[in-house]
Amino acid sequence: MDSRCPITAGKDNEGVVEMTVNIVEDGVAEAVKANFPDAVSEAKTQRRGRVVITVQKDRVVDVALLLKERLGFDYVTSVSGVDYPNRNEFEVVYHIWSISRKILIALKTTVSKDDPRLQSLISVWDAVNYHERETHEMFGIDFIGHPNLTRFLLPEDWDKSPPFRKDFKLPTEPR
Amino acid sequence: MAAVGFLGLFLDFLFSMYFLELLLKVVVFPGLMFISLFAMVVIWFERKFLARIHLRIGPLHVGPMMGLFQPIADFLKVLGKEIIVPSNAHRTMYNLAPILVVTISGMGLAFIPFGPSPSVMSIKNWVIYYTPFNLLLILMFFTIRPLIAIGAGWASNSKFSTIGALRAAFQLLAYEVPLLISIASVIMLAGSFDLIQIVQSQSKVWFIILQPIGFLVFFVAMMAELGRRPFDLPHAEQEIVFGWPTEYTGIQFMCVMLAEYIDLCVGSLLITALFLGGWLGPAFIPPIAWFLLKSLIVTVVIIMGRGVFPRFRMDQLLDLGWTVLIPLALIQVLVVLALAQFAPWILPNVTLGG
Amino acid sequence: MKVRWGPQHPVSGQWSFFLDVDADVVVGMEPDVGYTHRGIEKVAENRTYIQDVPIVERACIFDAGNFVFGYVEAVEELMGIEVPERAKFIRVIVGEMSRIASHLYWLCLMSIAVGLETMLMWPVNDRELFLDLLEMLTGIRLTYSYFIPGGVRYDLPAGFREETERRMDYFERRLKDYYKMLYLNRTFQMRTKDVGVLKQADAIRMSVVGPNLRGSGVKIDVRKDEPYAAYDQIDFTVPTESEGDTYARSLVRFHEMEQSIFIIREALKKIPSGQIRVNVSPSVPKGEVYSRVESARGELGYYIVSDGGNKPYRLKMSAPSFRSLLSLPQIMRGVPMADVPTLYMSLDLIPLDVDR
Amino acid sequence: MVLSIIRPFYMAFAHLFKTTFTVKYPYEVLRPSERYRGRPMLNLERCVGCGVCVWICPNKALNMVKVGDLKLPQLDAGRCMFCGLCADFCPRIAMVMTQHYELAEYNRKSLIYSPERFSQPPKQFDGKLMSVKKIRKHFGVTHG
Repeated sequence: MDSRCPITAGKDNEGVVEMTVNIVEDGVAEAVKANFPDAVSEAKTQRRGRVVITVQKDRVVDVALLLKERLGFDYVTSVSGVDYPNRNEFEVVYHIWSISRKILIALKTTVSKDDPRLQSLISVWDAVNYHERETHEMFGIDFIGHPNLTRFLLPEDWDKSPPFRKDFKLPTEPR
Repeated sequence: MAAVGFLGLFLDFLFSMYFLELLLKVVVFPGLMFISLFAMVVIWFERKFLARIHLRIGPLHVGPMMGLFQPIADFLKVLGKEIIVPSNAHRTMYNLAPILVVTISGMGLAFIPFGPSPSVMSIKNWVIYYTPFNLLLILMFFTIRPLIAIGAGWASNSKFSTIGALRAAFQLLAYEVPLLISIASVIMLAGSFDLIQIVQSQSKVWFIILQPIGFLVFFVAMMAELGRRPFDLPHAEQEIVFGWPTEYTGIQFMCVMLAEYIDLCVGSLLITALFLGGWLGPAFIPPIAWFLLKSLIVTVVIIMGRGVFPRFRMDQLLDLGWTVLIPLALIQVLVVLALAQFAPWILPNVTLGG
Repeated sequence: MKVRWGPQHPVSGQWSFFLDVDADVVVGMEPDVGYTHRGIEKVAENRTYIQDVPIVERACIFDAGNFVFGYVEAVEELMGIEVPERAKFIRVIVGEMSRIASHLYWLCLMSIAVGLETMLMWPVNDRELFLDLLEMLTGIRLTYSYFIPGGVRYDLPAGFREETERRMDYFERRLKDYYKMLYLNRTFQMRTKDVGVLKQADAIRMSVVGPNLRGSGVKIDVRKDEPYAAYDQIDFTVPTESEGDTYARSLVRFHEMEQSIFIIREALKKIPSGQIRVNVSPSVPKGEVYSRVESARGELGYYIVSDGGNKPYRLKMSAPSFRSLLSLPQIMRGVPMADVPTLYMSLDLIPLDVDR
Repeated sequence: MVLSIIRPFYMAFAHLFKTTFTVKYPYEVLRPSERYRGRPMLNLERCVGCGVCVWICPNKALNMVKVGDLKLPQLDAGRCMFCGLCADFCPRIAMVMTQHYELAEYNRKSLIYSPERFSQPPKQFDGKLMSVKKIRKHFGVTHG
């Protein structure tokens, strides 16, 4: 099952090893790109064991299904939102680990701030449940299809804007 | 004239040796003062002993002997607490339960004979009230307690109290059965319900040697009856806060705790009387001292369970009771019957089948 | 009957559960978290990289060493700098000591959940051994602020190696005592075996982390999968158990403590001399990084986006307890109420870590 | 099975006579290690009032106040988390971390260390062991 290239990293010829060792990572990126040529805007290998894929938001579920069913990415590690007020959009990043391939893939997508809605990936990975709830709370992104998108970490009477957005300023002198 | 006659009788009674002795017994020795002292010493000892097992020191500052008076300090502190009755609680039942539980636990003490003593009365034993059926009465007071627990748990109008009350009912009722069966073999050997008779019949050999299985069953069942770890499910702090007395505060809580330690006292005295030869022993210390010494050792072993075992779960507890203890107790009864049939010379006084 | 378990309950911690109880059986459970939500991710965005070091470790002070470990690894990867070898080994030592201290704390909580107070006190006492060592090395007992981007703050003090060896020998004897007192205790086995079974497929589906996952037979350990610091130079084993019940999870943690002792010994043996720190610039190049470390509770991920300034643009902490939390309602369905504290403690969930 | 019931009893008995871990804290003082980071202390003679400590403090526990013609840092011990960054970053080594950890006060205002108070060295620990009797004599209390 272990498809990793058996070359181990050495100290003196790091450059050479770097080129040969990333075959699997490149292969994953290529596979995603080949299956969804129009939806995947970027697929690259960041470093050893890290692949970054940027997908259009309406095709996220399809790409996720491909990743899970065909490429063996089965272990959710993190879901994070990033606020870009200059571009007026949120970036949602799913970090998925593959137990068999030992690769971490970052599945990125962007949603507009005016219409922060995104198809939930809970149908693909069950484990994104609480992560998506947290992201919903902290950024105000609606995950369509999530069964329980209710208040989680914030207090019940929280009426200010979602706190992890950049326009939410921390009080300078918290008491 | 009737009143004067009655008053005369009453005054006669008041100044009779009988009354003075009764007063002495109720207030001093097996009664109030003794039980308070016992509770104090046992609480102190439990805390120090467990602390040593835990590699701690335990209470340190109050009184001599590294904090002997700590229970008194705790008592005074608890005395100053406000009594809180939860809203929607059944006030009468709620307030009655702590008084009842401490009274009923204390009643059992009235029937335990504490060994022979010079007495003005016909009964040559130190006992508050003598009756030949004292063992049955003590067990009766043991059996009443789950009713109070259910009442108090229900009256508290708290979920944890209710769960604790039901647990108490389950446990105490389930462990009555092995308790009684293991007593049955003792009674068969002694031929009497009278604790004095039972102790006297152990003058040659203690019953723990004649019936070790019965002793084991009685000991475990008694631990469960007393609600000591590993059988402290009715109070299980980590699961249901404090069981049925969860909502009690102040002096009411103190009553519940005191009742627990009175029960511990009665239980260890019973174990000593039934299996460990009661007040029998070499004559260099008085019989009453023997009785107390033995029961203190029993108390230590009971307390030690707290430092050694995790708590059982309810299904495991009932499993142990019904599938292990009851068959063992029945086996013990059969063994006693067989001994009486085939080797009657072992037994102290053969009352079985002539 | 609906029972609210916490936040004022002897073993609930700073959160509460909504338990749906049918007679004595739990039929549903919903965690209510957020009592200690401090918004550490947001606070970190408003501090510089060096100021974030004391902030991120307060997400979980029982395991502060590993929490900072992940953060500094991430920042160093963003900066593209290589830490001196000696600093790597010192980091491994601190991380493993922190792991042992955290596991000992868990052992207390686990034994108090099953109702054995003796095993509450012994590990608390023996935890002092490691807290004292860490104080000797880092200057603080719990929140060390010892790792900084570029290395560690102080070198090993004089006599540290001998003191560590002495305490390790003692602690190994104590571990045997623990095994006899708790793990071989009949009642503990009755309470934990076949309770709260988390099957292998379920564990991966729920993406639980760390010892909980390894107790279900999945051999994932970041220290082996993606060796960071000096873990690739130390040949340790990753303990796994296949049953997936509470006892298996407890056993995994016990064996991890043994492995941690081994790792500390090896690291002290192999530690080279040299620098402990390289100088770094306060600002960090533009980019993003996802760094993973194996904390005591499992895999901990830091996702840091940098816009080229001296503060992180976004810092996401993927905390281990938060990820294991998802499996708690699953394994709590259909168990008697007496097992609720046992199951909660068996996953080693810390509310501070869940909320961040 | 019998062994698994009896062994814990044996273990408990074996621990009965071991030495305890307890430290009777207010009477027995444990010396912190040499590197221990307690309350920071300012060396008034070396401080030039550059403000680096205020800039680096993650919790804003330090702020500059005017003393005479100089601006000097003032500590709010209620906000300090003893990370020691101020001492590390101080260019003239005017800020040092002391081993003083008994910082409890009765109100919030006493937690604020003005530059003068900030610069006073804490009292030294003697670390002596006192018996309980001596404690009573010394403190005049029966309950610790």
